[in-house]
Amino acid sequence: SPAGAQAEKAPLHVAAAADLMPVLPTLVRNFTKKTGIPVRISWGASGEEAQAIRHRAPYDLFLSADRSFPERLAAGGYLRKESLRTYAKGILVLWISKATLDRAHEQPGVGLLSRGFIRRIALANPRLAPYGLAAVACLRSKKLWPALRRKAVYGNSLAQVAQYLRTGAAQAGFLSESQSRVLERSVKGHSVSLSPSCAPYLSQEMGIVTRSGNQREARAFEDYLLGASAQRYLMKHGYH
Amino acid sequence: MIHSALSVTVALSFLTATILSVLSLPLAGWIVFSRSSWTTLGESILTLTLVLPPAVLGYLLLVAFSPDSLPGSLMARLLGHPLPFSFAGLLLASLIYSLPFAVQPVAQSFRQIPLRTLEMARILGAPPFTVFRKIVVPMSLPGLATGWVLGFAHTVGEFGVVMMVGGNIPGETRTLSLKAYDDLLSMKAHGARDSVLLLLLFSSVSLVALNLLRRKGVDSHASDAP
Amino acid sequence: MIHSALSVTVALSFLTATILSVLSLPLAGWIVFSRSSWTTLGESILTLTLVLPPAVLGYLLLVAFSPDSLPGSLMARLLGHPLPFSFAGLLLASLIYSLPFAVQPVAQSFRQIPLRTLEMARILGAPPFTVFRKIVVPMSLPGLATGWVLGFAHTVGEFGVVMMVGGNIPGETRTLSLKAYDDLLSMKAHGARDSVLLLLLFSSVSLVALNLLRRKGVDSHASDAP
Amino acid sequence: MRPMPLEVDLVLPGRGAALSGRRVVFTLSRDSGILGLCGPSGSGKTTLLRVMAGLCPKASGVVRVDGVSWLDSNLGTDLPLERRPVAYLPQGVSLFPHMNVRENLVFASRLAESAGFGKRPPSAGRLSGFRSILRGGSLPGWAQEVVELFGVSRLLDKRSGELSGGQAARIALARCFLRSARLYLLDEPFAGVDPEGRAGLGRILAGLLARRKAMALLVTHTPDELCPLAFGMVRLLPEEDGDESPGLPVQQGQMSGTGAKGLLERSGRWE
Amino acid sequence: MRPMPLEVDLVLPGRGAALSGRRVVFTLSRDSGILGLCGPSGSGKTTLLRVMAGLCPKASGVVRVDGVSWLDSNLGTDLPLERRPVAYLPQGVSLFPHMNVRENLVFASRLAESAGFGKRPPSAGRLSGFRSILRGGSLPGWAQEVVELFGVSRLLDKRSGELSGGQAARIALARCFLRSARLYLLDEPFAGVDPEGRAGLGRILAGLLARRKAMALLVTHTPDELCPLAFGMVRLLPEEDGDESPGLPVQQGQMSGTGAKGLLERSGRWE
Ligand SMILES: Nc1ncnc2c1ncn2[C@@H]1O[C@H](COP(=O)(O)OP(=O)(O)OP(=O)(O)O)[C@@H](O)[C@H]1O
Ligand SMILES: Nc1ncnc2c1ncn2[C@@H]1O[C@H](COP(=O)(O)OP(=O)(O)OP(=O)(O)O)[C@@H](O)[C@H]1O
Ligand SMILES: [Mg+2]
Ligand SMILES: [Mg+2]
Repeated sequence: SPAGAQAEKAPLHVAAAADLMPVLPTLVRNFTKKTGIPVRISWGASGEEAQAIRHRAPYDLFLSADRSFPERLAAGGYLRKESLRTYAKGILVLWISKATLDRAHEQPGVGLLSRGFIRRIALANPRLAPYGLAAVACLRSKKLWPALRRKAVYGNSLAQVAQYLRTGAAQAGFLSESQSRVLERSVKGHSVSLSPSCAPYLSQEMGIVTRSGNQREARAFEDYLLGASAQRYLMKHGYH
Repeated sequence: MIHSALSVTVALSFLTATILSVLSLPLAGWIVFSRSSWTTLGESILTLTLVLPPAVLGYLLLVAFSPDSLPGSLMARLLGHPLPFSFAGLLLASLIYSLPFAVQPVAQSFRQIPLRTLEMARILGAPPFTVFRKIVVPMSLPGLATGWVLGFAHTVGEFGVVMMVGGNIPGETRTLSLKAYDDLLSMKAHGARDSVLLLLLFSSVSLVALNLLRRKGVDSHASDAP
Repeated sequence: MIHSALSVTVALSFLTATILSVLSLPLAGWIVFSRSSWTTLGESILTLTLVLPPAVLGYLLLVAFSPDSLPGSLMARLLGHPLPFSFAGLLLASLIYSLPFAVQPVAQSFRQIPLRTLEMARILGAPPFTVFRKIVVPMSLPGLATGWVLGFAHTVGEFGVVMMVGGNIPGETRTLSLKAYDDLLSMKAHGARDSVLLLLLFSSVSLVALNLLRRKGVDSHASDAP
Repeated sequence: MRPMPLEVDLVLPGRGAALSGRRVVFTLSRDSGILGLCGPSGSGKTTLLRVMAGLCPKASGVVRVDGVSWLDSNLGTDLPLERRPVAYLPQGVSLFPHMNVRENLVFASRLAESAGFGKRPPSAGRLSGFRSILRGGSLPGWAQEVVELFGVSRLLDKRSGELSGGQAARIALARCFLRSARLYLLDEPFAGVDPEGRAGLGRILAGLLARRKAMALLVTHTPDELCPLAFGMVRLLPEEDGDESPGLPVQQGQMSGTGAKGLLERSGRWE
Repeated sequence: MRPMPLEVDLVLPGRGAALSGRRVVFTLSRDSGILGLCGPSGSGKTTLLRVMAGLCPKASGVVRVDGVSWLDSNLGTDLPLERRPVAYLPQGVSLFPHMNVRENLVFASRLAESAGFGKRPPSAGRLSGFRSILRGGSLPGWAQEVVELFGVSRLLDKRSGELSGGQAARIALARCFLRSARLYLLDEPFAGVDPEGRAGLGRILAGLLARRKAMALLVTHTPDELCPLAFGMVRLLPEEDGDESPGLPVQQGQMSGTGAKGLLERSGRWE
């Protein structure tokens, strides 16, 4: 039977950026339901996974949270160049907690960040994550960065930035739209979209590992992610 | 950049190891000499911070330190600023994280003091605290040294907790270990090499110096054969 | 899911702590009893794995284990598969990472054996290895126990190295500590709570049991006052 | 009526199979001086001393000094070590290995001073704490006298591990006498000391005890040597060997003159 | 000409200020038996024994046994401990604290057997390794005999910390004699043993030495007691006290009869 043949083969192994945790599991389940291809996910920071792929990690497909890691890997021959695709475009948002907003009596926006009751602003480490870089660029363009720099704290990933906001350690922070929606399930807050007004949409790319033995399945998953239903699902969860 | 990360690391590690060495004395004393049956539980709790993944521990500490929580708000009032993302918060987190490494070797030293020696001090009329101060502690210097080294080295390499509680702020809470991680993952080969080398250099110099010192101390004490 | 992460963690921690306890005997023996002046350097190198941030250490191990490198290719031929991203690689990395925690307490125990006792064994005609086996090791059981506990607990909580070398592969190299971190980041409040609780439960049960055992052992030995 | 200086009626605690149910009874009517204690190996001399010092929690019977009960298992009295005016010199090496000789002696003399012993300098008071820091590790004058009496002042700077057996024994004895006590319990204090030394130490002990009006119970394996100094001798009977039956007759500590009958009379009541 | 059984001409190593440059000279012409060694505390008895056992690397001079140089600092000879047929009983407690009495004795007897001592069972050979595992911690027959000779077989199951002082001394002595040696160096072997015990042990020692054709150098502080057993006595002079000057005349170990002149003659050449 085809199911038996599938079972003998190793499942499709996806290395995914931890930022995809809110959306990817559902997509994977649907994919498996549709194609019968089992999928296994390893989560991690994009940078860590990029290093792993360079060192022959047994992954088939890499879903990065940005485009620079996949592109650099492809340039090194670790990913198939022709398989690089943008599967989603992220939206940079500024998230401010409700408790803070209540003290402001003002519309939420970047301008609020200079106020004294915002003691800490969380953003992803600009050296590791494009969302962090984009946030800094946005603040720079408004000439706010030199003053706000002292308030900045850095997380290694968007997920960590969300933890700072969730625990109240930081009162405002820069997230992706999708992360901010998850965050709002546990803390009350308000988010202001900054893409494309202050920052560009942030392309998230994927690529197939050159050494993978599951080329066909990986291709199928790429196709599925780019398909209409998956894209609709992503759109609904905060991607552009 | 590297200089400030180095000085944060040096300050954090020295302070953590030294404060922990002081704290380990009463804690290990309680674990080893108390007749209470709580000590087994106490010792296990001490070891628990070890088994939590650092990032998870860091998260829990972040929750506990948050100005919304009772301990966090008390500390914030005391310090004049909230604990998270400050050097003080980082120090406190490091203390909690590295505690078992400093306490266990000291406890082990305490256990190896012969009962005969403790008894002799009591016979001479020494009250418990004097026995502790004049007999137990001086006879446990090797354990204290081991505890200091483990606490120091462990703090230098600490990553998850430091990242979570400190917020990676340059010049304040960014340690060499965070910097090395950034450099490594951002695939700037040169930067990573520099900070890893600096980390290794700094650590090896201090460790070799310390081991030499300790060895000298041990040699002078162990020559008890007549 | 939790079950497989638990079993990976249990297997990894028990194996690491136990293998390290065995390895710590010759290593600590060399550090403490060798007259070579290399021992200070050796001891410092041993402690160095402590000061490297886990992720950086993991990266270095990844490079060393890679089938392109000499040691990596030898090991790959031996095992039939490359080391990185396999349980065997994870185990090897954990052994390297936790080595100092197992060795230091044992070395400390060795140092506290009176020279008189060692001399007496030599006088009775015991060759060095017999002295080691029959005197040094049995008198160092408390240190071995401390080393085992520290090695075990440290491996349970290990994160950066496991992530880097193991690749977080469910059922194979994903440990409870990685799972707890994932759950935490994904903000599935329940999931994180479950795995943190499981981690704590598992660790506390093993630590309490171990401390009880050890305490019994110590009590029976320490009653040396006449 | 003045109470007896020392009354002992003990059943020694069984230690494993050994000693179980052994009874020791003796009484002293003299106020100060040395009472010898002898008996074969394993007869319970050390055990008896430990019970009297308060180091053996499982003993039953009575130990009464100057009418004060230190131990009375009928009444449930069992003074803790700290509250018995007793000094105990254990058998074997007992110097602290991490201190040199001077530190060992300073440690003991500080503790004795804090218990009110020793002539403090007249200017004691507010400044004394500060002074004691300034003097650092130096012996107070009264302690220096005791140390010179025992002839060990030349050894003050040796480390404990560097002493010969006899030197260590002398220092331990001196350290014991830095403590003021009503009753000194000395377990083979002269072991490892040469014959001239033993004789000299015996005279020193006798003199000190007379001056301090204190008693000593002194374990020895050379009772003949002690005769000129001790006013009596308690002799413990050998351990019963072979199969013990629970119905053994109670054995009593016996006091004998060991070749010096006259001593027995001076030793007061004896049962 | 048969070589001398024992020739000693040593300058003891200075230990701190003590003992510096002290010379000890004596020679034995008898093939077996006990030679006493006495002298006041700190006169270097223990140091001398350690030098002869090979435990003191800084000694200079000559130690020659049956014509074989163990130490000859002129020729640069210094046999390591392992290659000297010597057994050494140190002063003070020396049992292993983590073993009970039986384990202490089994440990020593196994080592003696592997050095070729003791009557192995006739079936020894291929199976003996396996057998020795099966017997586990039991004493071989020949060792059992030695242990019974010293009268400690009742104590085999005690832990080292549970022994009385005299019991521990006896066991240490028995353990020392589980080793076969040409020269036994015994540092106060009877310390802590009762008078009857000392006399008995002395006879046992004399008998064993005669049977094994071995010599013993025995440190004692009761030389009179040893007289009936020893054929001679080396007496070390007291340590010079006070200010030492480097030009002090060399002091020599002296041999004296301590009240038993006749022994001196039997003791052979003496200088
Ligand atoms: N901690 C202990 N546990 C069990 N038995 C013990 C302990 N200490 C001593 N014993 C036993 O109790 C008995 C009496 O011992 P004790 O030390 O009182 O004898 P002693 O008269 O002092 O002998 P010695 O003259 O040899 O010192 C001995 O048989 C000894 O083995
Ligand atoms: N490890 C050492 N370091 C320095 N000096 C030492 C050491 N061991 C012994 N001495 C000193 O050497 C001298 C001789 O000591 P030794 O132990 O040989 O004397 P002894 O004759 O055995 O005396 P005793 O009868 O008291 O045992 C003493 O003054 C002693 O203090
Ligand atoms: Mg005794
Ligand atoms: Mg000596």
